[in-house]
Amino acid sequence: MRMEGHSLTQQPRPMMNELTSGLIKALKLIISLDPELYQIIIRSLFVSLSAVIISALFCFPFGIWLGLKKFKGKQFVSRLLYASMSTPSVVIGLVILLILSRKGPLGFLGLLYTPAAMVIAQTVLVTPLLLGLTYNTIKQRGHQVQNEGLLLGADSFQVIILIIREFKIDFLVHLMTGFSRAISEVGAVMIVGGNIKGTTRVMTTSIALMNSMGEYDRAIALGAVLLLISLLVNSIVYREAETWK
Amino acid sequence: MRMEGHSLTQQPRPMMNELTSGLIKALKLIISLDPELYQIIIRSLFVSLSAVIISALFCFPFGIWLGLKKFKGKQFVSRLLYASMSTPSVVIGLVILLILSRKGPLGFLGLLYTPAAMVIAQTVLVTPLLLGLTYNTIKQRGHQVQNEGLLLGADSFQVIILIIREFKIDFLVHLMTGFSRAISEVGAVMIVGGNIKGTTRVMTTSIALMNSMGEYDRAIALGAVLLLISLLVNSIVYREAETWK
Amino acid sequence: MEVRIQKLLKKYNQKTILDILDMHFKEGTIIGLLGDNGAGKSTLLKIISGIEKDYEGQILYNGYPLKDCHKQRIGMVSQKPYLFKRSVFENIEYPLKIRKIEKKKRKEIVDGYLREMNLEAIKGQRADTLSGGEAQKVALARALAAAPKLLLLDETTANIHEEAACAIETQLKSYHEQMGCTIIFVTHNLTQAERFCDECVWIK
Amino acid sequence: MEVRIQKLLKKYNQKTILDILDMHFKEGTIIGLLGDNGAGKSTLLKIISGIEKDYEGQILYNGYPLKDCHKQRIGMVSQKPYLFKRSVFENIEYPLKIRKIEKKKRKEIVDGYLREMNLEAIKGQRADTLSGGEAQKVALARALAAAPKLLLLDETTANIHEEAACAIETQLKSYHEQMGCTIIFVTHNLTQAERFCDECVWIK
Amino acid sequence: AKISAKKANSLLIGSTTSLQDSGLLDELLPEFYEETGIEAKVIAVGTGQAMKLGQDGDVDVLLVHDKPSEIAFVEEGHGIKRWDVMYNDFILLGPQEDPLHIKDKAGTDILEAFKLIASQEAEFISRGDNSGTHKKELGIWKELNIEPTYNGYISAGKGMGDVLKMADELRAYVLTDRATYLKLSSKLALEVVTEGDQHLMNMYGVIAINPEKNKAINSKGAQTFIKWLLSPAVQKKIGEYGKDANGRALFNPAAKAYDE
Ligand SMILES: Nc1ncnc2c1ncn2[C@@H]1O[C@H](COP(=O)(O)OP(=O)(O)OP(=O)(O)O)[C@@H](O)[C@H]1O
Ligand SMILES: Nc1ncnc2c1ncn2[C@@H]1O[C@H](COP(=O)(O)OP(=O)(O)OP(=O)(O)O)[C@@H](O)[C@H]1O
Ligand SMILES: [Mg+2]
Ligand SMILES: [Mg+2]
Repeated sequence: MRMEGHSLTQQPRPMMNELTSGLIKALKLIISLDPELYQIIIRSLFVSLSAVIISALFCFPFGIWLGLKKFKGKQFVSRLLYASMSTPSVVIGLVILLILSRKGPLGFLGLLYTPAAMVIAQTVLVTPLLLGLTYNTIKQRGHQVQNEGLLLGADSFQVIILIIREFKIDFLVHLMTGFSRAISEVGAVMIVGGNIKGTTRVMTTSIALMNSMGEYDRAIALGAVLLLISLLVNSIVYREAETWK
Repeated sequence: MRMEGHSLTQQPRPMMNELTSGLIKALKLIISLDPELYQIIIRSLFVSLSAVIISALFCFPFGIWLGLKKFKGKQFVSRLLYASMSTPSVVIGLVILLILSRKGPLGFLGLLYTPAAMVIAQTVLVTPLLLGLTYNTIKQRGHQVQNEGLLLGADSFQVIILIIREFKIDFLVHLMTGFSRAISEVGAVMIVGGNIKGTTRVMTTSIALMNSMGEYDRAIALGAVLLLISLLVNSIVYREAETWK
Repeated sequence: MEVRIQKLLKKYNQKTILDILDMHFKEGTIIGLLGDNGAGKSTLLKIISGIEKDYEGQILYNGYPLKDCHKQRIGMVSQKPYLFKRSVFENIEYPLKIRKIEKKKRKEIVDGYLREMNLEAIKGQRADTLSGGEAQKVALARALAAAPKLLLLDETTANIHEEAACAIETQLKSYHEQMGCTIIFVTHNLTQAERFCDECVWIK
Repeated sequence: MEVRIQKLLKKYNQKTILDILDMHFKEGTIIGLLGDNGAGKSTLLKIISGIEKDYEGQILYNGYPLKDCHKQRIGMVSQKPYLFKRSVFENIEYPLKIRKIEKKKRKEIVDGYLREMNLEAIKGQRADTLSGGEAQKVALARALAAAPKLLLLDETTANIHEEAACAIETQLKSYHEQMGCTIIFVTHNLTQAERFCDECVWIK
Repeated sequence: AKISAKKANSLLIGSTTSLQDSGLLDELLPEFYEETGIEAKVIAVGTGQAMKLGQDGDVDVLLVHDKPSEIAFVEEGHGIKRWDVMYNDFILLGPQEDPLHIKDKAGTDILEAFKLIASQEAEFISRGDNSGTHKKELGIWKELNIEPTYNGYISAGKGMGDVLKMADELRAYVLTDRATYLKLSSKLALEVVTEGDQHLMNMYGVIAINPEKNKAINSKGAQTFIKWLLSPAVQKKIGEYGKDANGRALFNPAAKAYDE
């Protein structure tokens, strides 16, 4: 007991230490212009944005189609879809690892432990999420727009474009939700990317590494940087969206 | 070359091996009635459902309020909200760890490495997500319902109840999105729970452990079980929702 | 309830929609509110009802600015009424429910309106599947169920069949006599306005 | 375009809404469609327009079942028209745009409708902020812009001021003469139906 | 041709998280690149997964620390040959107050220390993840013929750093490798209670993966790496690593000369 009281006075509130020193480090990191940090940030953004965009290219049209279409078992499909949102990123990472492994069916491509593998894994990760959210929006509110489009003579493709434009705010929120899921996850990229310094290390894998090395303040600093980046991406995306025609 | 052809016939497609043996193991696991497995499943469900429910109790009313309220800087708040969805679970885990740590401000509660700590961390994790999704729904479509409620004489509390009922499908989808995020994440629970066998081990931390031990098939098996559980929860929740009055 | 509008100025992005120096709706009258499309009739009703708060000037209810006790006695059927995603019965029941009226009594009142408005056949139907005219009738019944002293009706009979509209007018008249309430009635149908209203106001 | 309805049966959960043995809308006529609230007028228009497909029986257009080429020539203003979240101008422009008409020509056509319907003052306004009557006018202009040979109008002048409604009738008449198109016109206003339509059909 | 040239110049090393956490490889590998032009990339995972990656041929060389399973790995034909690289030692840590007085009673006898822990049912945190450290711990229990199933025995399925943090929080005893402890010691209120027992040797070995597994394996690069790692100059650097920052070296060189 005595010992513990002693150590308390010696190191007053280590948490506050860690948090504040983390934030100070975050500032220093940003202005340090450390090339490795910038590489990591750019790689993170590249991987997650690519994954979300690729996923959206598939999910938006397909989610719209699914939401508008009437077919037997639609309810079951939707439940399956919502359930598959819960696939842990570790499992996705693992399955992609097995597929891309040198002995796996796509091993000849030599993609394992490259950013491409990370993009693939994250694409798979965010797809159920994007699809589920899109599907829900359209199932509930898409029919009206579809009908109006059809009445005015639009074909299937034009209806999809019309719906994307009418629900652009929702779609943007879905996009940002997917992006947030991708950029914040660590399980899948860690497994298929391998957290290789200079090649596949991204922000979350760095954070995980720093954490396991006990460098809590640096981990928090990088977390703060990630939040900042995310805020920036959000702002840019919404500003762009407002000027959409 | 010859050797490789040989080894190919000897071990045909290790990935297929792993995947199929994973699925077979999943079946065996479920019917094995292994008490440890069931404990882990129940603990996972308990932690993630508690977190989502606690978060929803706060997020739904507050998100509705935020969506309806007009104030300066609302746009900035919304961007901040969407950005904070990106906080990596590792960082959240770390911050909660520092707070609950023996020397931290709430250390005297002795919550670290208990399921309670995991619930706290996941609550913090899903809150931005739930809040962001709720906010977006209400900002876009809530005013009409609010106005109608006010015109019919509802007070603020009754308006919130009315809105929750009118948008129950959306809110359910948000709830399931939050749940999927919670039950599939591993970073935060691993750090604050410690993956202690018999106390704080949940499905995702088990999966991560099996993965790090190279037991891919067991990891995939548990992943499949998780998906199944998630499908079950979805079905129950939606069935309940349909009978709501 | 008596309503007085003083120096009301309402703009949407610079464009002045309403500019009313003084307007007075006497207690217990039925006022027809007429005007071109886009004249600002709906906007005026929203302002009087209290759901639109962004304007300059003053509205007095029985001589006082809007208070909670007034709000409880104002009923409105807006131009595009929003019906809750529940049955027709539950829609009409809602204002009674939040006023904590007991269940038996609620059923009695709602059944009365269903009969009067000829909605009995669809009382269990979900309100978001109704036809245009049916929806307007339900919205009207719901507003009346709250027993308002000031009733704001925004083209409420526009999609209702002529005979049915006449029947609704008769019902409104009898409600009006019974409650001594003020009714502001927006319509584009001059014949109806002449037939139904005590006085007419044209705006812009 | 000529439309023939044969043995049409439409139900919503067991309840029969429409049961029409044979009905014929001749090419180039203006038909008034009348009936009680909930009679199924809107449902019938949706079926004819092709957006409601869940029914029994057959609809023939110029003697053939619905084909893509027909769809392009059918225009409809539904009872609750949905306007796109864009400017009034862009709303009316939309059917021209998807028909790949060039920009200058589009502007000409749209400006023509804006003038005719007296919508020039609000052409830049976002369509989801319009008043009820303005919205109906825009929806009508948008439907006309596609130059349909079969025009289905579901209570399109219900929220439009009397004088303006008369003006619109005149415009429709001239469009009708010019195109030789068929117009099916749902209304609850008997005077209007007598004045405007060549023949009237009552349903149920 | 370009692709194969590129392949020849990159090498995948399967290693363990504890080695990555020590920072040694980050220091050595840039020099390896400068000297040989081969870009070595480290995949740091759990020991079990590292072995699995080796088995599947997804890495070119293994650098791990679980001698028995490494030997089995080579015997099963997955690897060509196993080389000792370096060693440090495992140590038993306990809270500063050392409630069982292990430091006095069993300061250099790990068997005695474990016996004490088990008989007093003291809080003990096990890695529980089949890592090299965990296997070492299990080996000691086995030698004692004890099944540690009492309440205070916590099986934590996490990496070394995290487990040390846990032991610190829970005031528990824990077995760790010295490198991780030295790295984190400034943040921990844990002290060494047992060290220097011959049971506690922690030997790191390097294995080139059998190139017959698949075409993509960079066998030549693996051999170059092993040769370089075992060279006297590099061995000397290993022996000096961490002296400045931690006051003592994290590893001791252990290589015999490389022969074909
Ligand atoms: N949010 C808005 N932004 C800009 N202009 C608006 C907005 N809301 C309404 N307006 C304009 O205000 C004017 C008045 O609208 P209001 O709905 O009060 O008209 P109204 O008299 O009810 O017309 P109607 O008879 O067609 O229903 C219209 O010209 C409309 O376009
Ligand atoms: N999805 C649905 N489920 C059940 N009943 C429906 C559904 N849609 C419409 N109905 C019913 O079908 C009937 C016909 O509706 P419709 O909209 O065609 O009427 P209408 O003749 O246009 O009436 P109004 O003049 O009021 O617009 C109504 O009684 C309506 O309640
Ligand atoms: Mg109006
Ligand atoms: Mg209708």
